[in-house]
Amino acid sequence: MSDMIDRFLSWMDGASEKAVRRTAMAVGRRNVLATLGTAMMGTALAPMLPFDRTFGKAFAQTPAGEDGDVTQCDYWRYCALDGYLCSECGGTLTECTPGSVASTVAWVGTCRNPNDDRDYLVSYNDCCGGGGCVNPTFCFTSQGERPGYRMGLYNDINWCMANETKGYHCTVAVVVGLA
Amino acid sequence: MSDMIDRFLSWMDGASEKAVRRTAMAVGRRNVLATLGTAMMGTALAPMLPFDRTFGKAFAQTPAGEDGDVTQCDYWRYCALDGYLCSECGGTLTECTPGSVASTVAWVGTCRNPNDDRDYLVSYNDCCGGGGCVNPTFCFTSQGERPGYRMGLYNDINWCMANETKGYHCTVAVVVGLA
Amino acid sequence: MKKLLAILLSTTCALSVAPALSQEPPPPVPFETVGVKEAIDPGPNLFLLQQSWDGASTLQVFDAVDLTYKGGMGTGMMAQSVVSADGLTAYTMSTYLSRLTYGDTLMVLQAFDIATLTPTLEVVLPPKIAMVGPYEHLLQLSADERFALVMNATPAASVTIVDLVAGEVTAEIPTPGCWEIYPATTGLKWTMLCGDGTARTFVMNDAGTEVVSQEATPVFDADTDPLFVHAERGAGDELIFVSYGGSVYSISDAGTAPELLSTFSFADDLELPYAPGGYQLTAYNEANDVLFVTVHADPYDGSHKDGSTEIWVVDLANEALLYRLQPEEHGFISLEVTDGDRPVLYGFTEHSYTVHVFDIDLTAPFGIIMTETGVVDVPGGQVLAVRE
Amino acid sequence: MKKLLAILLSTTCALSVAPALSQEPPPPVPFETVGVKEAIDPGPNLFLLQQSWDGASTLQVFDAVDLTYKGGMGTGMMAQSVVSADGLTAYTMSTYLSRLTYGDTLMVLQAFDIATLTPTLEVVLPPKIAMVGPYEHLLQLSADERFALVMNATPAASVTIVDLVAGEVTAEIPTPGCWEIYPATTGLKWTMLCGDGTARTFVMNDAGTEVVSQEATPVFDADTDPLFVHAERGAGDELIFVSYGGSVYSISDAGTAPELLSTFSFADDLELPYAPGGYQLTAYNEANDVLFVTVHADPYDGSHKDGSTEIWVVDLANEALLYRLQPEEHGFISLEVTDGDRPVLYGFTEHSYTVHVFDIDLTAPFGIIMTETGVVDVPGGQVLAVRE
Repeated sequence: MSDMIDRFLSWMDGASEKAVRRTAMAVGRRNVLATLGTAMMGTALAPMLPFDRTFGKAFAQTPAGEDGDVTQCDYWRYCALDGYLCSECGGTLTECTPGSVASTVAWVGTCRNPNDDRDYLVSYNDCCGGGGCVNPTFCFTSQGERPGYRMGLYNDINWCMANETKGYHCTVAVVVGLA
Repeated sequence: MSDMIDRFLSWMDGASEKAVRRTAMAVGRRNVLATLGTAMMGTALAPMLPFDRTFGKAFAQTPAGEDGDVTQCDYWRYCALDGYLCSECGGTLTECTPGSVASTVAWVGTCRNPNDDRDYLVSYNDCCGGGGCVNPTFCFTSQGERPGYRMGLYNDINWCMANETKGYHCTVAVVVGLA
Repeated sequence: MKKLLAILLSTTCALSVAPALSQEPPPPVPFETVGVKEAIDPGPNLFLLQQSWDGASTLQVFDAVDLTYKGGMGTGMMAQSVVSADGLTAYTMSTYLSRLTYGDTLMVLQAFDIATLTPTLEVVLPPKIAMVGPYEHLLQLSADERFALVMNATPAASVTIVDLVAGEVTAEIPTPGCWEIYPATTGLKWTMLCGDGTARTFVMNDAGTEVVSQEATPVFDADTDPLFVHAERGAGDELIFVSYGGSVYSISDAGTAPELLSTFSFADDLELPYAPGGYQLTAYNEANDVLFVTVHADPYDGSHKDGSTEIWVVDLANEALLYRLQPEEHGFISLEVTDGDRPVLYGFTEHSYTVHVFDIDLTAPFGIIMTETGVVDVPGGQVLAVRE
Repeated sequence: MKKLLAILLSTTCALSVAPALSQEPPPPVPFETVGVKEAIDPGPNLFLLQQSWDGASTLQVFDAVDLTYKGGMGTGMMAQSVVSADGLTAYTMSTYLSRLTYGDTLMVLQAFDIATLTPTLEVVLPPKIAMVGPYEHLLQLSADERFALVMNATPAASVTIVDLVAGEVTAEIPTPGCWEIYPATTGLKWTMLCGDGTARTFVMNDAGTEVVSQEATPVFDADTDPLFVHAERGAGDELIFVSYGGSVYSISDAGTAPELLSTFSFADDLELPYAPGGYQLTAYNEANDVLFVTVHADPYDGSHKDGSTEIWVVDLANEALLYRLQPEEHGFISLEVTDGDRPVLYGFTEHSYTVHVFDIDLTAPFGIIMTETGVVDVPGGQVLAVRE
């Protein structure tokens, strides 16, 4: 896991690892993507789930998506997501759509999980290539977002930039660590 | 003028000149173009202008557009037009937008002018290239339209096909003769 | 059994929980890695072509049963598409402009593996392909699916033949005045409709390099009752067309020259005038030998592309209108139907850019029962195909 | 005079008409030829960038006075644009993918003659350009407009320098941790904001081939009160930024190293909390030395891109909030204003994707009067520029 975080940070120019972990941010692609025939979305991250009291959770790992409604922009992992949800584009919460490729670089957010009151480091990877998406859910939240001078927190940019295939498709939200 | 008509007809494969002059037709591009953020519009060509009783008209040629509202899809020349009106895209009724090129081939319609009760041969030229159009008026009428087996009456196809620049931009309606 | 297991587990949990109810926080959410879903979920697929004239067209895939969106395949501008009979491969032909609104033109045929939504083949085409709104028969496959047949317009009409195995163009055949490609269901040949009211069959050699144009057969009158170019295959493998005026034309392409088998009108003798209208405006159900047709009331010269006010069911064996379906939605311009006894009808309506799914019970005692079972927004999506 | 002429003419006509009222039909409509309008109509222009991420972006031109649409210039995906000071030339940088959704990447700088909306120059760029939503300072021109300055992100930040006269790239300069390009108004240099809270100036040689990075100046705290990257030029030619928290930062780029001239807050001491939000969120009017800022009520961590609930007028000389404009429309994210005594304010609102034009009377006795004089729909149009 730390390998993965290292990979995020290896390209960070001028921003310390600490700064990256502190906050998260989504790309100001809002007005462009949202125009493309999609509905508007989440603004603030409002805690929506009460503390999880299902005892079963104490005995098993929580599968992705069982801790909230991953189709909604106020799902806790999406606190700094700017893009189409891959889970609504043929992919899943953490998987790109078949035919697309996960971005090799990503921006990160620090999101509070209301189920356990912990802050998590969430990697927002864009999926690159792929064949569009029909009426995708567009989410735009910018908790802790900063302009490109803090690149790792910047959500206005196409994170397919380091891939061979640079076409933006959708965005996944992957829990990669505790903040 | 007959040169121009000859040019339309020279490429007609399998359709007689008479057939071309008889009717007119617009391209079934409707569903595609109309989706691109524009409003829908004209269906039937309803005669809307009474006979022109402004005596001045008897003494001067009628400038284009003075015989009806060229911004509306029920303007008489548009009886078989399928496309964005160039007059709303930076061009005029008969002129393409600066930066675009008029198609070298065109489909034709036979439209009744309610001002003089004559049938005119109208050439619908697509304009090719150019930089899009903001909220263009999309008109779609198909009086006398036929499928591609009567190519000169077919309005579903991109008439920039014979140009070097094949990007569709908008459509003009040019009176080229009496039917 | 699954239910029982759940009860057992919850009992076990309940028993073991009491001591765990301390202040200990739950373990953190497990850390994850980003991935790519390998393939779309299995099952029958519904395909829709979303055509763009200034950007990427896409061929979109939905679960044909519950309309779950599975993903799409990206291709060029003004694309046409066709899906192989087994539903495993999709083909598109489209145009790429080097500067999007202007610049050099590149026209290509692309093949995609549908399971992985991944391009598998690309063949550069002569830059003449017909750039038209979505129509089914501008890009077709030969019966053996070895060759792709591409409709060209410069505006002179021709057909480019592509060998899909070799991945190369084998020939370009002039087809003056003839339009759309109806491949025979056996053998290497296709038929076209022509502007002089004939149909004409073109026969290829095995290599796809040579084509013989057969004698033309008079079929229809393009002035008085033109045919729509959409065609279905009937019970006897004949091509079924409908005309602007509301007649069915059955044409056999079994021989070397087309043969007009029969024509009949299904729009006569009604109080109000009706006529067919739309694009992919008919769909044929084999088990019941019926043709679904989108029709609209009060037709006029130029209304032949108007969306439906009704969907009619035409009995082909008895050459008669069987039933007038009146779905709440108007504006259907494209239909597709499954083959079985109790067909599922798919319709795309331009009024709201939605695809509606209907269960059709043709055996109900008091007439057909049409039940809407699903709807999905597909802006600009149009040509429909369903593969099991 | 015009009116008088009209009366005279109609009298003349009436007198001469009686004999002409025979059954003779009017002459037919004169036959025409298709043409191309040579140039857009003259007059001040309003520019809007319509960015697309899967097709052509366009730079659109409207009459700045009556909002008549004049035409557009087509370019690639995820484009940025800049217009020359004289309003005669537009530049874009954008990305072309060989297969639109995938394929090879080509990034180019294009120049357009605005009068004829025609491309005049194209320079292939190192394929590193920042693919970002529309921002003003990702593509800029040097003060003499000989060089274009292109923001790159791989994600490592750098600047590509393009010699517009020679039509070639002269250098690519690493700018680690620094973002957006603020060219000096004289000389060959630009300044950037950096993630460690500094600003840094980069000085070019005459050929644009070499660049010296000057000493960085601490200016702001990117953790506690980050600056928006949009900047305006103030009365003393200083760069005016605003921060997330609602302060103005004035930075001089006159020397070799940037100098922080002053900061002040304009959002304190109000009943409700407000904060700036948007993209091109400020506009400076020189005659009145005021800054227009889009602000929203009840800000929170992450609301800094929210559209406006109000537009504030900040008096820069007195370092104080002068007036709170409350246009009926909310959601303004981009502003532009003319320089004169009685400015015209242009605003783009994301709520309805419209551009609104306001006449601003700053000298009215009972406070500023804001009068809406025009509105036009521009879906997705965002970055604004006005040229006389």
